[in-house]
Amino acid sequence: MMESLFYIAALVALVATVAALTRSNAAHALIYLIVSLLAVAVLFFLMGAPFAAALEILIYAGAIMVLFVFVIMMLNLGETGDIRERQWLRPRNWIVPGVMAALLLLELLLALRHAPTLTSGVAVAPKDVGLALFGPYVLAVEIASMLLLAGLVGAYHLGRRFIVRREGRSN
Amino acid sequence: MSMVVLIGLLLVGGIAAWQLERIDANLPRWVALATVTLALLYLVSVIAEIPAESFKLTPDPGDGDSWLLHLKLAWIPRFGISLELAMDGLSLLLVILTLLLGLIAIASSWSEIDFKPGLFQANLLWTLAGVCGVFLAMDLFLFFTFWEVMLIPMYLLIAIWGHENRSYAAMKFFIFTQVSGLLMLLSIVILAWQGVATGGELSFSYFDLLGLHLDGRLAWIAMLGFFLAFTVKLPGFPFHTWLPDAHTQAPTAGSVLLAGILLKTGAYGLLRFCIPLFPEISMQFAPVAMGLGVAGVIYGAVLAFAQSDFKRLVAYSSVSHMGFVLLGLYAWNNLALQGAIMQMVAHGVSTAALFMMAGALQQRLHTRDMTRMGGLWQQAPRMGACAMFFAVASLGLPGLGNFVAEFLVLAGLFAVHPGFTAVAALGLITAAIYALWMMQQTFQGAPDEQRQMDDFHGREMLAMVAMILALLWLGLYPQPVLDLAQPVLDGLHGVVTPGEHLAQTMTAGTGQ
Amino acid sequence: MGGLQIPLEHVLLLAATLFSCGLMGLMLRRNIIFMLMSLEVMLNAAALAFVAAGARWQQADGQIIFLLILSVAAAEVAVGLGLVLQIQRRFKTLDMDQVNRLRG
Amino acid sequence: MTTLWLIPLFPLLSATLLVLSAGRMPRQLAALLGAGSVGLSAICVALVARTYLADGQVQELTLWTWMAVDNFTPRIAFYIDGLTVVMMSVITGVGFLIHLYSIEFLWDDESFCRYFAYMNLFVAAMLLLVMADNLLLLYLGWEGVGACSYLLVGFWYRDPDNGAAARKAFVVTRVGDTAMFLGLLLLYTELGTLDIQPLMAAANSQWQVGDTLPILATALLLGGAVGKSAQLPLHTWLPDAMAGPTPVSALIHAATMVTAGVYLIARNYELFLLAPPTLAAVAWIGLATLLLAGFTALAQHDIKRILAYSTISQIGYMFLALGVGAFASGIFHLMTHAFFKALLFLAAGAVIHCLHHEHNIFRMGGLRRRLPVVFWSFLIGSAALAALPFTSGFYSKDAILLSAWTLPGIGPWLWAGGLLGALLTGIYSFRLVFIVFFGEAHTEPDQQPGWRMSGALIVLCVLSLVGGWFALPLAGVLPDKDHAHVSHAVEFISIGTPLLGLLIAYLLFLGRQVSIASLAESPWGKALQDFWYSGWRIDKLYDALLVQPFKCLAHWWRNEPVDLFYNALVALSRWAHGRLITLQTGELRWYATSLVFGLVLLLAIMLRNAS
Repeated sequence: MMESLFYIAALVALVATVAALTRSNAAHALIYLIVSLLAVAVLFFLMGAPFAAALEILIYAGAIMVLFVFVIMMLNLGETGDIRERQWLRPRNWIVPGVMAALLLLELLLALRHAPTLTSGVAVAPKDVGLALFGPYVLAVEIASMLLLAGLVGAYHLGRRFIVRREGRSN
Repeated sequence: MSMVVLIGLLLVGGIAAWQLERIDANLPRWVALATVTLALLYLVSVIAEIPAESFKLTPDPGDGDSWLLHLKLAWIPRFGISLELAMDGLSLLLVILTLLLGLIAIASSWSEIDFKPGLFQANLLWTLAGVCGVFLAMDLFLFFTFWEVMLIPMYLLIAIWGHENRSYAAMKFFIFTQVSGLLMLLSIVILAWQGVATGGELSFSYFDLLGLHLDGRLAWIAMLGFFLAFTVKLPGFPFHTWLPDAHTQAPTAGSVLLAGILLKTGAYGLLRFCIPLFPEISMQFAPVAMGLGVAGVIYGAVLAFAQSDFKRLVAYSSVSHMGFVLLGLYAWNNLALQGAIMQMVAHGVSTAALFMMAGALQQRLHTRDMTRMGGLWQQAPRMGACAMFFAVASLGLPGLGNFVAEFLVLAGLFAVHPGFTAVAALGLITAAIYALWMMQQTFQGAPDEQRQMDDFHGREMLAMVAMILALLWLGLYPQPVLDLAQPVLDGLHGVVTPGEHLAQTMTAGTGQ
Repeated sequence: MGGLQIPLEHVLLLAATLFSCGLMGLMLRRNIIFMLMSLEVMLNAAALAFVAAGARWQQADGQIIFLLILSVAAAEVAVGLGLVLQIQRRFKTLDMDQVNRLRG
Repeated sequence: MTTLWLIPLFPLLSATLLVLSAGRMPRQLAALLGAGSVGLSAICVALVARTYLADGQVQELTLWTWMAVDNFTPRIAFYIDGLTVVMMSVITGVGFLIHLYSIEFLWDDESFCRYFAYMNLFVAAMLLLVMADNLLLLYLGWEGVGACSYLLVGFWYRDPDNGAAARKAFVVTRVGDTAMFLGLLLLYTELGTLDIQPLMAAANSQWQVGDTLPILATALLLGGAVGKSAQLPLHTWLPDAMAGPTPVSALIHAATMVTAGVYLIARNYELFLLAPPTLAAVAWIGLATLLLAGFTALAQHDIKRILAYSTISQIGYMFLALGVGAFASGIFHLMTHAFFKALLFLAAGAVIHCLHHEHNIFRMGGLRRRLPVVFWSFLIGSAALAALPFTSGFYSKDAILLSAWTLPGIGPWLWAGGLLGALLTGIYSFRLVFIVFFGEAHTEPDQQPGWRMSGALIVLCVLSLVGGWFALPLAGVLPDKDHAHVSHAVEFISIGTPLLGLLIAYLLFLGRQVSIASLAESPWGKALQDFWYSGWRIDKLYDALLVQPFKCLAHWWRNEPVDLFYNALVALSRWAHGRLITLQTGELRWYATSLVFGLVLLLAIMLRNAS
């Protein structure tokens, strides 16, 4: 029962991802992507990583995707964007990426041949994660915080100029 | 500690000169002058404390404590890298030369630089610091560091304050020295790991690495890395082509430093590192090196004659003169080595003077093209007299320093390889041809009566007279220089014994 | 406790497939927004593999790496979307084939 | 002897002062310093000579050790024996007279100070050359006089021709000097010293007569001597060196410097005695030079060039003397030649000075009554040059010819050649006298020589006349040939030949008994005259063989052939850059795709290795 739930969620994730990447409308694609992320969150939960699952929903499907939504709204791509996207998705353009991706997948499958093991089935509680995070991984936390700071500054810098220029000289 | 202070003084002086430009544009040159003078005085005071008899003792090349000064501080102990500086007679001689020529360089650029004078003087001082470091560093890693420290300010001097084609010249200079420098770094690493492979600890100290007596292909590669780095800097034929461009385009002070002391770091490196670290294979390699030396002597002289650019001519004459150094070093007997050291000093002075002359001419005439000069003696007899003096010094007139050097080199070489000596002696004839041709084109011939030109001023005359006296002193009583270097050479003779083919002729030569 | 026992290779297979999909999207799409989405997919796939591995050995490390990936993704999206705005402003297009100022 | 070091010091000091004055010194003071310092030196030399003549003791003085490396310890030291005394006397004595003469000759020149600075420097260097106790110090003087010669030949620097002549003088002698340099290296390497006396002793003890090494060493030294003394094949610089002021020609290119080669060989005669082939070469070089220069002198127009070629020819006699082993006779001729050739040059200078710098003898003429002092000086000089009986030249040249005769084997041939040279000397020297001082006047002199010029001329006249009676203090210092037992016939022929030359010159150039014009106009005569006039085309030969190839080579290499290699490297990397740059499309998708391609490839490799 629970196992079938796992496979269903996996299927949903896969289908939603493929759909997200092949849509021509950005907003639709985004919805599919959120579905895919939610499905992955289910997988996390089923594998015994409730903390990760929560964060996946909160931050990935929540915060990050909201950012996308904002940007898509700001850009206001509209119908012309959809038509152009459809033109770009002609079958001819699929060949090289498809072959490359298929090759890579093939190689990954070959590499994964010998792993007939099961997951432990035991959950790792958020407490354990927290202990490890602020124990041996404290340096990683610091680095991640630096990274986020850099992201913050970068995003502010890039976005600010966009807004200022729009209001000031229409360039 | 005194050596660190010396180098630090120059570095800090550079920063001061750089920053004080904001207060007054004339301040940096005074700061530079004061810094170098202070460094010189400091050096003198340090030397004065060393008992006189230790200058006569033979320093053991493998033991820094037997040298005049020795300092070893931990730097990166994990990789066996230390801040190790040591001074023996040879280093002392070259450091003094460096500082004196530094003064000359500052004097020669006194009124030449308008653009960012502070940064200019700073680069000048940093170059001096790098060169002093090169002459004093006894840790190979540190040596390499100073080697680069010396390179970059020099690059900036050419690239920022150079003449019309400066970026090309600066880039060429940089690429040549940098590529060869990286090869040297590779060699240094090979050498250090060979030290480990033969059972020692990882160390970059000269004193630990000396006497490894490496052999085999790896040692050859390492030796060639050193040889290339130093021969490019020397410059030896056929790695000299950066020199004419760099010299021609560099500002006067840059040329003076480049010719006067930077080239000497190549010769010093060969004498201090390349040959003693690889004694056996260096001696096997000696005929090739001497061949390059002879080729450089002749080739440089012929090309010097072919030039119409004053500075290019002098630059090629440097190639010719440094060929003698290469000959002297690889002949590896006392006479030739003393000659090579004398040549380093004498060439430093005479060529610096000629470049200063070129700079003075360019400042007055706005050209270096000798076809547009002629008859300058009429307008500037003092310049003419000085130029004549240094021209005949450059062609090796006896009684002046260059002759002593060339005679000693060739006398030493004759015992080893008479054939090379005979060919190299042709360089004496070709030197006469280009030196006199230079005089003819510039100071002799029909003067242009319309030309207005100042003769040397007091400051320039002072520098010139100092160099004239130095060359006369070197030419008539070179003994102090020889005495300073002799113990060092005695020590090195214990490390390097001439190869088979050299040894035979040597005994025939000095056995009587 | 509170977890399933699933063949690890199945999870990894899924991760690999998702990763390949993301990669294909990256190569296929010309619109930079879709490229960024593809990147998100790839990051997510990698995170999935880590979490699965963490579940296999019952270790917190997998989730911690997921956290790090999450922060990388967040930072990347923040800067990336800022760039999207700049590109749109400057080039009036989101077509990355036209934004080729780096051509040698 | 304490005064020894003063001898070169006076002119050196004076030169330094004159240089330091930078031309601002008043002429009177400069003249006083210039001539006075040489005069003081001459007095010191006289004192030294008197001591030497009194006791015959060699005097030595070491000032300091020049340099000391291992056993190589050349010193700044003087060694005074009879030979040095003779040389010093000639240098300072004749030198003083020429300095005196120069004061008047160059009074109007703007570079008066510079002239005396160079001249004094020259005297100092020349004194060092002859006083040196080792070959390295000798080489210092040797190069020093060469440099001064360069400076003085190019003294009037505004004319590029003078500069060219000066450079030629320096470079050609430098060729010889380099040979000598190598000779010094060889001697030091083999014998371990350059001090002349120990060197001779070592050579005598280590080498046998006829060994290869002494032959090689002496041949190299001979190279130096040949260059400095303008002998074949390095004689071409001397005629051109006449571009300098005439007193310079008198001092440097007649009396002193050019005879340095003779001094060098005489100084090292023991070495040369060990190498008979070299000695023979010296003789043959001397003979060939004296004949070649004699013929050339016959065809010249320029009064100074005639004298220059006659100098070359006379030094040829000295070499001949050295070559046959008559070292003392060679030095004797050196001294008398210094007197009469200085006299001739100074007289020629007076003619030139009084005739507005006219050099061509065919535009002179009839000066006998207009410039009587000069005429008599020139006549006496020419008589001595031609070795007319009882002049100084007669005694010295006669000794050389008779010495040549006594040499077994090749001796008579050398003698005959020398005799032919003597005949030529008679002809060309009196051709000069007859054309310049007799016949019709072509140019009027505008002034008469003053007391300084006349005084110097008169003193030199006296010396040229009586110089042959001087007994040189060379016994025991230099070996000589004994020619007391030569048959009278040979002696008479030797005496008669110059007279015959005089007669021929009279017939050709004054008596008009034989038309020289018709001889010269015939095709053969014309060709021969051109050939002689150009100095046997040797200059052209050297130009084609050495100078032009060197210039071509330099021009060809001018733009640095080595750089071709580095430029090829540059071109290669530029080419590669051009090819590789197409990979950088600037398209993000292209980059992503190539990244994936690389990833696929890498994974494939890893999988292959794993399996």
